[in-house]
Amino acid sequence: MKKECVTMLLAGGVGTRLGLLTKNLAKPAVPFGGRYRIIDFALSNCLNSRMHTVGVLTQYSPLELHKHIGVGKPWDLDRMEDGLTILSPFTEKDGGSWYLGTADAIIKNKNYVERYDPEYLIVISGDHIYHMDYDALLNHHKEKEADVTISVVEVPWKETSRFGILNTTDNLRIYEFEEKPTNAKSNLASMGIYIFNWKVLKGYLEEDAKLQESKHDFGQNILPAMIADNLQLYAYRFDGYWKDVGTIESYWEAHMDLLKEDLSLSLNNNEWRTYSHDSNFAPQLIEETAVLHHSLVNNGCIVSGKLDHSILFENVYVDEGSVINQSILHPGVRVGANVFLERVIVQENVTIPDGSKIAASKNEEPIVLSNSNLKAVTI
Amino acid sequence: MKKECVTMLLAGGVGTRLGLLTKNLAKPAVPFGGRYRIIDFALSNCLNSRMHTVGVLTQYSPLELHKHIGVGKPWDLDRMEDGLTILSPFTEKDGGSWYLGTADAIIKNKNYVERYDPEYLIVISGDHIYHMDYDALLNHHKEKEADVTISVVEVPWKETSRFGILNTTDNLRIYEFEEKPTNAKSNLASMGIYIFNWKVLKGYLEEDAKLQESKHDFGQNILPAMIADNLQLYAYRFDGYWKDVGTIESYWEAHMDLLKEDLSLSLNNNEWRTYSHDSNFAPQLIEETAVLHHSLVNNGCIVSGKLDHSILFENVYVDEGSVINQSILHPGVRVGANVFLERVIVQENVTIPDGSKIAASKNEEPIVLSNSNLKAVTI
Amino acid sequence: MVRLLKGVFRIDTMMGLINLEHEHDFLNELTYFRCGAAVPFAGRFRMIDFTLSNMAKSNISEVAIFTRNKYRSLMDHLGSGADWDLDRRHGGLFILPPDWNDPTDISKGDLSHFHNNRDYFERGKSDYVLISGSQFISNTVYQQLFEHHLETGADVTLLTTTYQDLLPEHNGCIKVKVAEEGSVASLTNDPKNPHVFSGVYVIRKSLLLELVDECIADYKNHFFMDGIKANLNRLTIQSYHYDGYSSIINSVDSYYRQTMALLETKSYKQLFSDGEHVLTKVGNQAPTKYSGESKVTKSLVATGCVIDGEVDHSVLFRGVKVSEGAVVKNSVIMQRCTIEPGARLENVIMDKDVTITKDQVLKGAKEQPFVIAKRRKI
Amino acid sequence: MVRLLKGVFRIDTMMGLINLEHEHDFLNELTYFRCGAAVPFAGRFRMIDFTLSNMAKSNISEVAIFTRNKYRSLMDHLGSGADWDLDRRHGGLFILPPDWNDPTDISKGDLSHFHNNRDYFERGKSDYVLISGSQFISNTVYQQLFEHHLETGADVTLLTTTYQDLLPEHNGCIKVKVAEEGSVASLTNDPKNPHVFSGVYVIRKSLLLELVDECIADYKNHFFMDGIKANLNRLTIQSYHYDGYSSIINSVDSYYRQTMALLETKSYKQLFSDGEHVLTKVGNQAPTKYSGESKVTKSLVATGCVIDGEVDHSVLFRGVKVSEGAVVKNSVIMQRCTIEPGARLENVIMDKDVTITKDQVLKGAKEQPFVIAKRRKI
Repeated sequence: MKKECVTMLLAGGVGTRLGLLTKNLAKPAVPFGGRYRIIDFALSNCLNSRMHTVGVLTQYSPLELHKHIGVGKPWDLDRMEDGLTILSPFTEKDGGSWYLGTADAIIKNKNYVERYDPEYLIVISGDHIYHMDYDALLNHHKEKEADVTISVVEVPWKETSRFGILNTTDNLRIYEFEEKPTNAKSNLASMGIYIFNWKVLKGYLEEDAKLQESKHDFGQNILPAMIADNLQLYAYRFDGYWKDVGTIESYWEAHMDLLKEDLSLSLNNNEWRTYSHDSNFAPQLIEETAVLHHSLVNNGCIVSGKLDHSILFENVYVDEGSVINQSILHPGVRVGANVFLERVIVQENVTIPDGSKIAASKNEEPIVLSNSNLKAVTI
Repeated sequence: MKKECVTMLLAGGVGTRLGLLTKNLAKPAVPFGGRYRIIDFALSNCLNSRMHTVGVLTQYSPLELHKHIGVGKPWDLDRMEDGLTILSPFTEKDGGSWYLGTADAIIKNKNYVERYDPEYLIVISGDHIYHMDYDALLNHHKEKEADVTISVVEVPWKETSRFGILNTTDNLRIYEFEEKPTNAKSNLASMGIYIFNWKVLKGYLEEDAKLQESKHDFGQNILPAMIADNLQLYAYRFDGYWKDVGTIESYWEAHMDLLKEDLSLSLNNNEWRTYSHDSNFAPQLIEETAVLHHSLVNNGCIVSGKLDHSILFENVYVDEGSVINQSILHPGVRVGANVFLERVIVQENVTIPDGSKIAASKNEEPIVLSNSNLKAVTI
Repeated sequence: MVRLLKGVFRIDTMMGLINLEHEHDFLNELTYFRCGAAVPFAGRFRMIDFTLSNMAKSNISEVAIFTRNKYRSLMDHLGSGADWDLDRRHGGLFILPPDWNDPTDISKGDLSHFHNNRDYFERGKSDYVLISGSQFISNTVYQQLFEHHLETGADVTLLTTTYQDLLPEHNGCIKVKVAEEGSVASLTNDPKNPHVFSGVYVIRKSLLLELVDECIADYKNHFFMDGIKANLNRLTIQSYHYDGYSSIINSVDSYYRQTMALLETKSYKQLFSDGEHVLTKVGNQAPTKYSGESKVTKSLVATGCVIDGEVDHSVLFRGVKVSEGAVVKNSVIMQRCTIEPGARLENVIMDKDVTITKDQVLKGAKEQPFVIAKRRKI
Repeated sequence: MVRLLKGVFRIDTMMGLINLEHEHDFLNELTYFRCGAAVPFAGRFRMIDFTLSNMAKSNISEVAIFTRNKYRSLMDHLGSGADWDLDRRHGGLFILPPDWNDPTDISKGDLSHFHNNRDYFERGKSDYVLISGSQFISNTVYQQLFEHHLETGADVTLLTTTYQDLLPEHNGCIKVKVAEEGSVASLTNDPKNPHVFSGVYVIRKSLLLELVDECIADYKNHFFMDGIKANLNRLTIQSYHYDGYSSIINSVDSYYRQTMALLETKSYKQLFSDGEHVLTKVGNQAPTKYSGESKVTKSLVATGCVIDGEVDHSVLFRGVKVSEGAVVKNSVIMQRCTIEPGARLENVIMDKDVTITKDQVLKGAKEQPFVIAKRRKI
């Protein structure tokens, strides 16, 4: 059955820079925003953009991730003809190999893509926080009659050295791609979201697969080769909120962003909802002694303490006399009485004893708290 | 959430001896019986035995298999707390490796099993045709207070050299396991269906994982080690129909068995139904000139020719004047006019031109027909 | 605007509505306990499957059903809509039985469905509504009808078709006279006009609700007759001509005739073109088993049957058992019937779960098949 | 036999039946358009969720619901039953509205449900039926009740509980006097007896159908009263005592009281023990957002709320907006209500989608809360 467009969602990353958060968990499955997992944003974008044919490429510690995704029901991706398909590494008659890079992961699933005989392939990543209409991106791609369209976002000039920067002509044609340049000529950073004409891409992927020395990566190998061949690569400017939550610092920042009043991304936006599994806990119980400011709180919480700029996932208890500042408490956390937390990310089911003090100073990376380091980080 | 029993269904086999049938397809996904895939029998047994916590271990060419299984809806295995989980190979912080053997596949998914903290682990295989109540097996295991229970079936004495043979005492305690013995002392063959006390098994698997020279296989390594240690291993006699469809000959035979009137396994048994996905083709149209004897025919077929001892999957056309004997036609096959087939297995969507003659003689292995060998085998 | 770049029409701005209010319970014994839409048809389907599948395959993602009576078996059949890919977070299937409690309600006929479900229509995001009954049997998608509607800018667009051989069932239909460029000039019951209105039409939702209000204020009781046909001069009404295979079933006579018509290979291939187009409730039957004694000719046979006897020019639904020596001719045998050895049936329509005992003989006429209610043992 | 090896009871031989026939529409404005079972309760649930979840968590895999009126919102809520893990090939959820057409039917009251669904009961494989209403709110599983029933060999086993403080809502309940070993000696309306029948009981299906037939033949209209209570001497009736947290809700008064009771931490933890026991329709709300100005104390708050104002001793359902300067006290505010700046509410029960405009003040009494119907703007 032919489909105009197939979406490939890269969800196999190890997320090394997230430390403890990804110890036994694929990065896209890391809890986010009080009730979601990171991948929910990309999947909800698919639903809201009416992208119905989605392959999810997984490889690293996928048990929780697969359980979360299932057949894609929360995102209306459980469909008869297409819908969501999980694409894990596999073996064939001549053995198998792991996904070696982003490009390699796509070409190893050529059979999946070609089942739908698509004109276009969208490649997105499962570890960014943003609301984006991929259909608008696709229309831009068609209008420009491009071979490749790369979604870009303006970043502050001083941060350009942290990103893959695209240099374009006035009409957004890309003539150069610079990975983390020291003297950037542009502040348009790639968001890692690409649309390709499938036939064109397939040729490049097949060539690249033969190259022993290639990293089989879109940014490092495929796109530079296409630019060198003078293909039609265009940039598409995205001007909403977008955040790569690839480090503990940025993961924490993205949460603080969610608490801002004027953020362009809102979890309460009825026109662009973010979908996930729902838990069955009772509504949160806010006690007599509770004070809650600038905070997000989910079902099943019992709050007797004081929250400021904090986020409580489902089923978190905060006892009397405790003060939680700028912290993120994952599901099932139990905070005893008279605890003080600041800039702390507490992992699932950790119990913090009465009177504990745990804080990261403003210049430090926020502390990720698990049962293993609980004693070590308590002041 | 604790579950008494977890079932692990081994579905990663390459099925080398099925030749063309498993060229791009995992063996459990091979079509069977006019509308099923081989794995449907094991999954339906789980449903009918009320085994609700099922891990399906896949590795080889799993795209079709995963699509077929989904979240297990046809087998009522789409459940909130447990249900069906596909367990493909994956990587962890220290890299990953493929499933090296049946035992290795289980221990690599220790996290999955321990999530349910089970007393018992049932290991079954996705490539046998049989109706069996695993709950009765489990009760037998409990009654005997066994460490391990192995389901066995009596085979003709002259065939014992093809099987793994269990030598037991009168009360079915196993004292010896012989792989394909030339002079068998018993005709009780292992069906590859085991129940273990999980705690006991885990110890053996962890030890085995450390052994460089081990094949990490239940039959070759784990069970012999347990027998050597004098554990309580018992046999459970199964006296229904059971067939390992591991070769083309046995795959064909199992189909011919289905056509027998007195077979203990019946696809029309309302007490033990075999579940699968349903297609949406119209009912079969039997034309004026058709003759159908001893045959199974599925939806969407149009039959004008003559069938004898044959099985038509959905959407197969057999034109006028054609004679189909002892053959199996997979979905979408088109048989032209005046064709003669005998002992042929025709693969999906193959079109056989008018007047073709393809036949295997009684002593030959049945012919597997694909587009690639169509010309070569036509007489 | 629904028209996007490069001629892409967004059919997800249109919802489907299957209105069963004014359909008669036409099938005697077979519609004592179920509405016409739930009557089994063509060996494994129900009447409503054809319309519902056309909607689903057109990528219409929200479908509502107006039903007043005998809807239980319809509800059982449709379930959550999953089998039509309509169990969705967004949209999906809405069966709307008459459970309303507004003491001030003065609406009648199908207008009371519209009135009492006004919230539902207002909440939905669709701009257009495709309305259909369940008696027009076809295999199509509605994209082109919708495009035609948008391109002509009409208020209402009717799906019409032409039957060269007019049959009794077409007498009950509205006939369409078309002026230049597809515009509808008149809607009558002219028995000689071969241009038949299928009962399928597209209308803007806001106009639909406006016309509903007018009709209710005027104590009317039939939306199409009073809201559309009566306003033929005021509204711009277009027709879109469908020329694929179709049939209209609104009587025992037409049910039997149109069932038998499907035994013709050409009709069968036309109605069931496109492989798995017609969706229905998932079953779990084994392939049908033909024994060494079976003799089956020119018949439509569903799965799960076991055939030891003789079947000719007949339709067997799922799980029918025809025993040795039994003969079934020119008959329609529904789910799980058992025909015992030596029994003979001719020109019979038999509802499900009937057992015909050994050597029993039943014979109806071609013009008047013998209809047998369910769960009998005869 | 249902008793297997080593004390394993096979609860899958028991089906659930939620009988709403004799429940009153007790909640004034809130039950004009929905039955009591569909009334929102405890911030994110509906009344029926508690009984249904108890059944689902007991591994009862088939549940039927008898309903006669105002069941649309119940159907919307329950959908396919998937949210209770009851969308199954085997068993599952069966909502049975009164769509029947038997002209010879003389049955009345809930007996007409049994009569007209006789096929359904006969077809099912369960040997036992657990019957319940929707007004007994508890968090339990029924395994032990079932085991007690089997072990005593009783004809019927009633689930009873004891309320030391008798409240007005208990007046409407049947009180149980227990003889030796749990055997029921009498069923009366004694206002001073603290042993209350919960409305939950277990009975063998074959006996149930037998008693139904007797009742119908005798022109009765209430299965429990006429079939069981009236046969107290003939049947062996056991009681099984439940001593967990529970409440009975059958009036505005008890609804309000039992809602407010859940603000006590101890009651909350008892009713919602076991984490995710009480299942309900899946929503998609963001976590609730508290601004820098919010002041919330002793309240139950669902997700999707945005709180800028003051909330005290109140229950907020999903998606409620409390604007700056607004004050909500001792109130129950249902889904998607908006309280505009400066508005003050006290002792109010507000149905969903209501908007309270700027600076509006509404105040009911504790003994008589002010109930506001849905979709108003005040």
